[in-house]
Amino acid sequence: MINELMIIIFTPLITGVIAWLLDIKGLREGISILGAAVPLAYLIQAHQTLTSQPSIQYSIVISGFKFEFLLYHLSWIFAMIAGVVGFAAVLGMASTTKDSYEWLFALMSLTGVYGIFLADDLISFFIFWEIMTFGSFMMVLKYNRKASLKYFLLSVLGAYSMLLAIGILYAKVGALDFTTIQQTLYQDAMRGVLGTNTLLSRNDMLLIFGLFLIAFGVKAGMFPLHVWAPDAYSETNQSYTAMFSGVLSKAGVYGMLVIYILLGTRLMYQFGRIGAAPKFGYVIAFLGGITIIVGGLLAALQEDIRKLFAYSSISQVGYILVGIGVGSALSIEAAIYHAISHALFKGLFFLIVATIVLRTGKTEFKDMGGLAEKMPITFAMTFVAILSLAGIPPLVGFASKWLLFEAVIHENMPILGGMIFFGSAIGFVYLIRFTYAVWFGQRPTDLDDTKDTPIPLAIAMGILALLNVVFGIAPGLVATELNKIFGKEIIKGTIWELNIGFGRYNGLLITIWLVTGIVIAGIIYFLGAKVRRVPVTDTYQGGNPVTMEYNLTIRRNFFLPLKETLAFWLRISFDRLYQDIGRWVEDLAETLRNYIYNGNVQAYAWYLAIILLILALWGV
Amino acid sequence: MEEIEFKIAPESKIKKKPSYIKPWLGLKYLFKKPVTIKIPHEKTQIAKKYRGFHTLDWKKCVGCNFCGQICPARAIEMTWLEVDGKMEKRPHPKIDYGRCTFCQFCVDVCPTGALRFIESFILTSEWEEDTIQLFDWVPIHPEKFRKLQESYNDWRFPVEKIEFNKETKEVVYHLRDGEVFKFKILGYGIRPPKKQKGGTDSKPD
Amino acid sequence: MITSMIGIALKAFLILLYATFVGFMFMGIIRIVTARIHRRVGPPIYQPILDTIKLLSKKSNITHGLIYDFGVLYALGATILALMFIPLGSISILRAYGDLILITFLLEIPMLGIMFAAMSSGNPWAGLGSQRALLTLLAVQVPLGFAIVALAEFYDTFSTYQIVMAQQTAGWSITYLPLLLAAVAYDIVLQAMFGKEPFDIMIAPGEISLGPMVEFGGKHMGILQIQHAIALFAETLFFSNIFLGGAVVTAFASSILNTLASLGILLIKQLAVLLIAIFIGAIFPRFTIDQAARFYWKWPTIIAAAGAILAAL
Amino acid sequence: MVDWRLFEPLFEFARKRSLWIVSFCTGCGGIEMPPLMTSRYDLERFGMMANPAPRMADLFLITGYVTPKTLKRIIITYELQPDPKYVMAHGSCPLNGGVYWDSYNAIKHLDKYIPVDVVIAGCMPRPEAVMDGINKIMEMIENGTADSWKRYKENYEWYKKNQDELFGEGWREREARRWIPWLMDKKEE
Amino acid sequence: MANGQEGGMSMREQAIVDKILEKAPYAEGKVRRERRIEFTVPAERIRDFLTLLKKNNFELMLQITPVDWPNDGEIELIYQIWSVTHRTHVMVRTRIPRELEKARMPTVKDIYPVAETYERDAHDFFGVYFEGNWKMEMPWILDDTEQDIYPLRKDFDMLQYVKKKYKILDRFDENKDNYVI
Amino acid sequence: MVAQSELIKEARENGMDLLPLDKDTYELFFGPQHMATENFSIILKMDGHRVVEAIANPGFLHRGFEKLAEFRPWHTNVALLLRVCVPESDVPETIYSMAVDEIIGWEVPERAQWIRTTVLEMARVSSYLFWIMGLSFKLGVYTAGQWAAAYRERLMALFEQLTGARVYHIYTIPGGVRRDIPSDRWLHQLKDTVEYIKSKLPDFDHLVFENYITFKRMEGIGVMNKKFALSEGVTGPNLRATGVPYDVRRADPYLLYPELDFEVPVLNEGDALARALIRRFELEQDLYILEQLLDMGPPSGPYQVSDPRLKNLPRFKVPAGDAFSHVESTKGDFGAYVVSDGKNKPYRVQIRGPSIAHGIRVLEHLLVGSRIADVPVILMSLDNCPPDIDR
Repeated sequence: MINELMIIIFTPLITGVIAWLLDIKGLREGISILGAAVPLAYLIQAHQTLTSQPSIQYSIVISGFKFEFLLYHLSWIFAMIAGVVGFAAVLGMASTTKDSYEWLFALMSLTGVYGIFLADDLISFFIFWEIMTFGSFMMVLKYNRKASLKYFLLSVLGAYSMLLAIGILYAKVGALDFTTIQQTLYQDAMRGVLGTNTLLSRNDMLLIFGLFLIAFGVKAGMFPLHVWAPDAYSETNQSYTAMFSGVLSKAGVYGMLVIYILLGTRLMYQFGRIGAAPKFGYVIAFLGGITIIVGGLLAALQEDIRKLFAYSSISQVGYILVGIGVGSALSIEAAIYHAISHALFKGLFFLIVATIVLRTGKTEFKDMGGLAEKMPITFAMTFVAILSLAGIPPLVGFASKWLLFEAVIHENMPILGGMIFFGSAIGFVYLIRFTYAVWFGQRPTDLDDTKDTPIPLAIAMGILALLNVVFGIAPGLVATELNKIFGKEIIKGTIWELNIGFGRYNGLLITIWLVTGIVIAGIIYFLGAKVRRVPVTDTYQGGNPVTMEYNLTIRRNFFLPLKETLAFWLRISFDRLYQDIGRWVEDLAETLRNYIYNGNVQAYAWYLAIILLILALWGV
Repeated sequence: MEEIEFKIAPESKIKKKPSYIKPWLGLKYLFKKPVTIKIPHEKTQIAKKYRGFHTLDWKKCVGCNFCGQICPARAIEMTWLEVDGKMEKRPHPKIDYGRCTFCQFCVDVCPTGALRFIESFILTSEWEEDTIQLFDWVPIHPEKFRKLQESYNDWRFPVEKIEFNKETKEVVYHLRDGEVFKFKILGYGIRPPKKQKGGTDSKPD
Repeated sequence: MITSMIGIALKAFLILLYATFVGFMFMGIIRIVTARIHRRVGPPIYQPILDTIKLLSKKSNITHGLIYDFGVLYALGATILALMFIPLGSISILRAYGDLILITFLLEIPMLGIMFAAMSSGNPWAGLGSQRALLTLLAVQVPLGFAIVALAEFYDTFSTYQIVMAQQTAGWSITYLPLLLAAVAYDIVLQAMFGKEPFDIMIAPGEISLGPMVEFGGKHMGILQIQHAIALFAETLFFSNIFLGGAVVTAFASSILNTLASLGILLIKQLAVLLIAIFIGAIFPRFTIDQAARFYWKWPTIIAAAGAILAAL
Repeated sequence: MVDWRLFEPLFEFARKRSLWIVSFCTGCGGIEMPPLMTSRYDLERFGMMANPAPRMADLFLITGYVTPKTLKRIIITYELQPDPKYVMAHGSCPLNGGVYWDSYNAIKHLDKYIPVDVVIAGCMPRPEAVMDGINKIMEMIENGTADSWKRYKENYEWYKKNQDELFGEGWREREARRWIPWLMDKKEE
Repeated sequence: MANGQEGGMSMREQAIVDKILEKAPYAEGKVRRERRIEFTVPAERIRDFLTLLKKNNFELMLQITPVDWPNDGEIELIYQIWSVTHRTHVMVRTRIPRELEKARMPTVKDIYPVAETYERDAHDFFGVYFEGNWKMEMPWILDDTEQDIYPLRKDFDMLQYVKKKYKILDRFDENKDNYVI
Repeated sequence: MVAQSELIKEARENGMDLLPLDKDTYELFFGPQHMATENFSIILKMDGHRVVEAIANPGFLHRGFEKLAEFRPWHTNVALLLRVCVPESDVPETIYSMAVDEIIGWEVPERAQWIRTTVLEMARVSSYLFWIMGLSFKLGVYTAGQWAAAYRERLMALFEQLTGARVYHIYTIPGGVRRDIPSDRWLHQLKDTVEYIKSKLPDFDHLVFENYITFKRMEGIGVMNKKFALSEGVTGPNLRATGVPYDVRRADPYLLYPELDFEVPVLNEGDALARALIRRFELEQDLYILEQLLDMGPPSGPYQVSDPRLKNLPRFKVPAGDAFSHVESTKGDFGAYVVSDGKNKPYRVQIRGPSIAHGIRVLEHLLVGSRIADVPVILMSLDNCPPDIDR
């Protein structure tokens, strides 16, 4: 019983190491899948346990440090995301992975994620954060050095920010476990309300919040810290990206929630509210809103499948951030709901991309086309994924987006409302571009002998697709779990229905009526005359005969008009800004090195002394 | 450029100002009467001398083949005809509306005024071997045509059906008023055909 | 249980029939009124029905694959679905679930089906048309979103039916400044939803030969015509409901009379919405797609955002 | 399947009253189409409208002479149209060459290459004459005699032979490939 | 009205002709009537001459007219140029042999860019090859089946060709064969 | 681009068949079966919605007039050659007749000259109305187009009364015109029509030429400069829109134009809007010219030269010689070059349609870089007339 959490956390890592050491084709895949399946099984089992008791705890003391782990409803939900999507991704990797190296680091990062979700003190949180980052960094490094460096740099920035924030917190509060910190800060806030001196000053809070925001924002891919994501997501094993984008980015989201849990009341006291939302949350929400728009627009303009979905990931995480930022119970539930659905459909999407890349060896839109005939199973999965991401009822994407809309707009935030409206449309836009370029249209002849998906990938996609449908038709399944987090019925309704008082959504009803509508249309359709299949060259071409030598599909620059409309804004690039800063820093470092690292031992001693003095003055 | 002697319009006269409001004036005809001519119910006025179908006064025609020579479309063929067993003294133009451009130069050059035209212009037919024979005819007498035109007043071709027997070269016109008009084609060209041998191998020239 | 289900089915069928019929009449009215502005007679009002029957009775049809067929069916199915959620006087069956966001989405997703079908044909013209359609959708979304947000915040509910009921006591939405602004923006958006000039960029016959529709013929096009009719009905109905007060007549003793009266009132409101669209369509040329996007992101967005912010205050 | 013969009169009525025209002005007669379509003669009264896409069009108006280069496009466009489809030939030229009877670049007898339902005389036919032709086609649809599309199906071999004789075998591919070198390779400069 | 002004107007034209001929002694020139000038230039000097004309404000090339003279065994090329400045029309005539392999001319498209189109036209219908015009081989008006024949040449037997190509000429009378006008 | 073609070449040499050949751009066949082109085809190489390369593919309307004219008697050629320019068929008639007149040395009677001028101006008005229809259909403001086509019918009716046909008038022949003016009533009707159309011009302004969106659509689209236009042989309103005051009616006066008063519009922008506004202004000027002509009234006298040879038209011979004549049509400088060798048929007739200059190279040039939505607008603003390219 006690070891359950440890098993959940460490099984992936251990199996990963075994797989790496064994390095026997076939066996290593089996072991790795087992390594992903075991935590999932334990998590499912834990659901039973959690109904009877509020949480499962475990702590371990290693050389004086006490590592605490806690599994309660919130972390269970996140761990389940990691479990399901991780399992699917590992299944997918069974088809796409070439060597055991990848297994080690992929499973290592899974362990990291589990650790983050289950950690109950800041030290273990940080350590697993680093494990996760290291694992994913190695995965990217294997494919693209430059992308991995960018990822590494920003991760390091995030890690140091977090470390600094933890340090400050520890210095002020004197504890690292979540419970103590939470209670201390709550009391601090109460003290503030009563008018006595607070433990932390306003600037401290601002600093801690800012540092945490950077730390988690980097991982979540929040604007303007998103620049690593498109490269890192696209330059790695695409099956792994299902986990990378579906689960690892959730660590950032989870981190934002941790801010709420630990600092929420204190921050709220310090900075107050705007309307119903806390001011600090407003920052998150607005950054999230901008993330939606920037990610979405950039996704529409990409020429590479992997890049498109990378930006799409960024955009979707923006939704979650908006939900978290608004900060009402409903919106946080909506955000977690969207985190679940994002993991489901984006995991599915990256598995699809993995299939395409595996089978065609191509990643650019201009080399694709007409694959729907050649890969019907994958296309069926894509269809589900598209409908889900685009937020088409009755799939899970719509249910979560709907909740988010209502939650945000209900809090009287018109601008955020407009932003997410725009975001959902841009989802349509880039998905259809993807569909058009990859699945429809004229098929280049070099793709004529493309095979359909391999079985492990198909199973992995099947699991995710099924969940997409099930959670969409029966949104209540998720809602009941979400309600448990707050311990009260925020989202009412039955298993089929979400009822939040000022709006209702019934997945089953929509399914029934959609099917009815399609059946009516189908009747009309089948009463008509028979259809004849025609090839792509037998279409309207202004009356001219064409052959396959002509390019009849818009393969490149599909959204050129959009690009032109946005030309002014596209010139502003944070990526380039960071590069510039990087160059300046390099320049500065070069200059400094010549002066500071002058090889004089005495000088080094002086530096050390000065640093120690500064630390002492600060009161550490 | 050299100096310009002619008047050049000032730019201010040519250029216009864009407006969002003025287009709304475009709705002003919404409740006015349409300018449409409702064709099956209304008739259009056809100009007095509209260049329509040909008429031929068989008596006046001297068979000079001016019309055949001027025709830009080679639509006119001089044809030797036999009406009621009696051969016409002169060849008459047979006009092919699968060629005719209705320029009516043939009428202009006709020295005796036998070939005329009338305002009627509607000739519609199914595209089938026996029905498009309508497009190839020796024009009927102007008075007859005029009478038919006035009685029906719908600018249609006066003949409803032309039967043409390819073996015997017999032609039967079924006029719109039920009248039947028969003749026989003996041959083509300016020279009279050689004496009957079935009437098929009457090579001109 | 079973009788109630049969009742619901019957009611749904009647609504569907009514909507289809009125939608076709609307299409006819569009053509006639446009013709009158053109100073001509125009076709009979039932012409769209004839067109549809003709298209459905074509003896040979083509397909470009399963998605080509399914997209068309999906478009019609989704439109029927959307229709069911919009309050239609007092007789709508799913109006309790008629959520603003849901309906807004449902009114857009038929487009997705059409795009899917069109794109699966692989025709570059259809690709161009889809590109334009999608960007129009994107452009429209901003003012549309703000307009919806304004409504939701003003009434503090997302239920269309509740909004209609609120208007029965408090007066039409457009009598309040924030919602008037939202209505103006929404009406401009509606112009694009109807596919009328200056925003008929998606089909633009003179430019891209009907764009996405270029490959549809026969029964596919017939189904799309039905879809268009229902969508026309649904869109005007939605606008009348949320901005023009809808119609819930309770003056008569007989419920049938009440229903008929409210249908009549709704019809008049829908026609008014339609006529504005026709008028604008008749007198303005077409924008290009980038101009349309810039336009929508400028004036309608400002108007709608002002409405939304005013409503939120 | 349902027996639709009962509804056939309704279908015929709909077909007759909703003739959509392929907008392809193949010859000079195209200039009389705008007046026909617009306010003065307003063909939309009969439910007719010009349609840019052949896939949904019923009526093909061959508005005058046809050059071989156009005929290729006409055949391709005609084959795109779904059945039942109707063809109306304007004026003299498609029938017997017209004023271009001796032109090296004009088709003399259109019915050798595609089937035609109705032909109207005139060079070019007045709008009234065209309307008469359309009336005729409507009548024929009602009688069921407008069956050129059936003829084309049944005698496809014959039509194809004639087309191939005129353009040479494999003309579609050849015609399509003509432009490839000019689209692929850049100019010398 | 033309007669009244003829004297004065022709002077102006004569001045232009003199000015041009001064610089281009290889050409012959004369005034046809008011606003009509005619030059005859040997084929090999045509580029020089047109460059000269362009310099002298003859801006608009209206047409290149080939005329086939089978009796002389030559094709006459007439460059029709209009001067907006002088308001004068110039015909520059030159003659080249009409045999297919000898009917070659240097292109003038670098002098008058629009000549490219006219040269394509002349090539399609008369088989005159303009060297240096890379669009010469590009499909123009005629279809590829007629690529080897040059229909506007005088020796192109149109009726024979039409009979061969379209099989029958006359629907109503197949034995109508005296096709002479 | 070079790298791409080399790759393809390499792939082909190795027996690989990688189709389609160029994936960076796609091909769009714009016409001939398209609403915006009248049996004219442009092959567009597209990138997104921008044109990368355009190739005009004319020839769908080629009937070989220049050859056919060599087989028909002098007068009859009028019935043939007018088909070169369908929307304004009087222009080819007139230039051919003028050229033949010049070869023969005929001085056309004054009445015939008046009629010819009137007919030409009527043709210009009707052609401009037709153009307004085309432009507004392509812009999407169908209302104005419907009106323009309806008002044009009034002119068609007048043509019908004067010449006996609606479109192909076959009216102006060498030596004059074929018929006299039917009656004074016709003149009154013409006056009414001119006034009617004049009164309707503001309507077109409201809907098309003063519409905000028209400006948005046409401003800065398809810009030519003066030098380019001249070197490409562009004439007519298209040239005037670039700032060159060239109008054949003034530069090379013919018929009664020297006696008429009108203004030549010139703009310097050279874009589609400038071309449209020039045409709009010329329509007004043409109506003004017609008014002047009507005020002047047809001079009395014969409407044809009296020549005994005209009695036998099929054998009518023209002395050897050649002549070039041109008139200002709505599309530009329309010219004919006629050679006679003394027989009863022309030796060579060449028609110079203005569209051959602005419809091929200029079009190809202007389309590059334009949006697909601009293609019909540019096509219409140039007023490209395919039959006079194809002949």
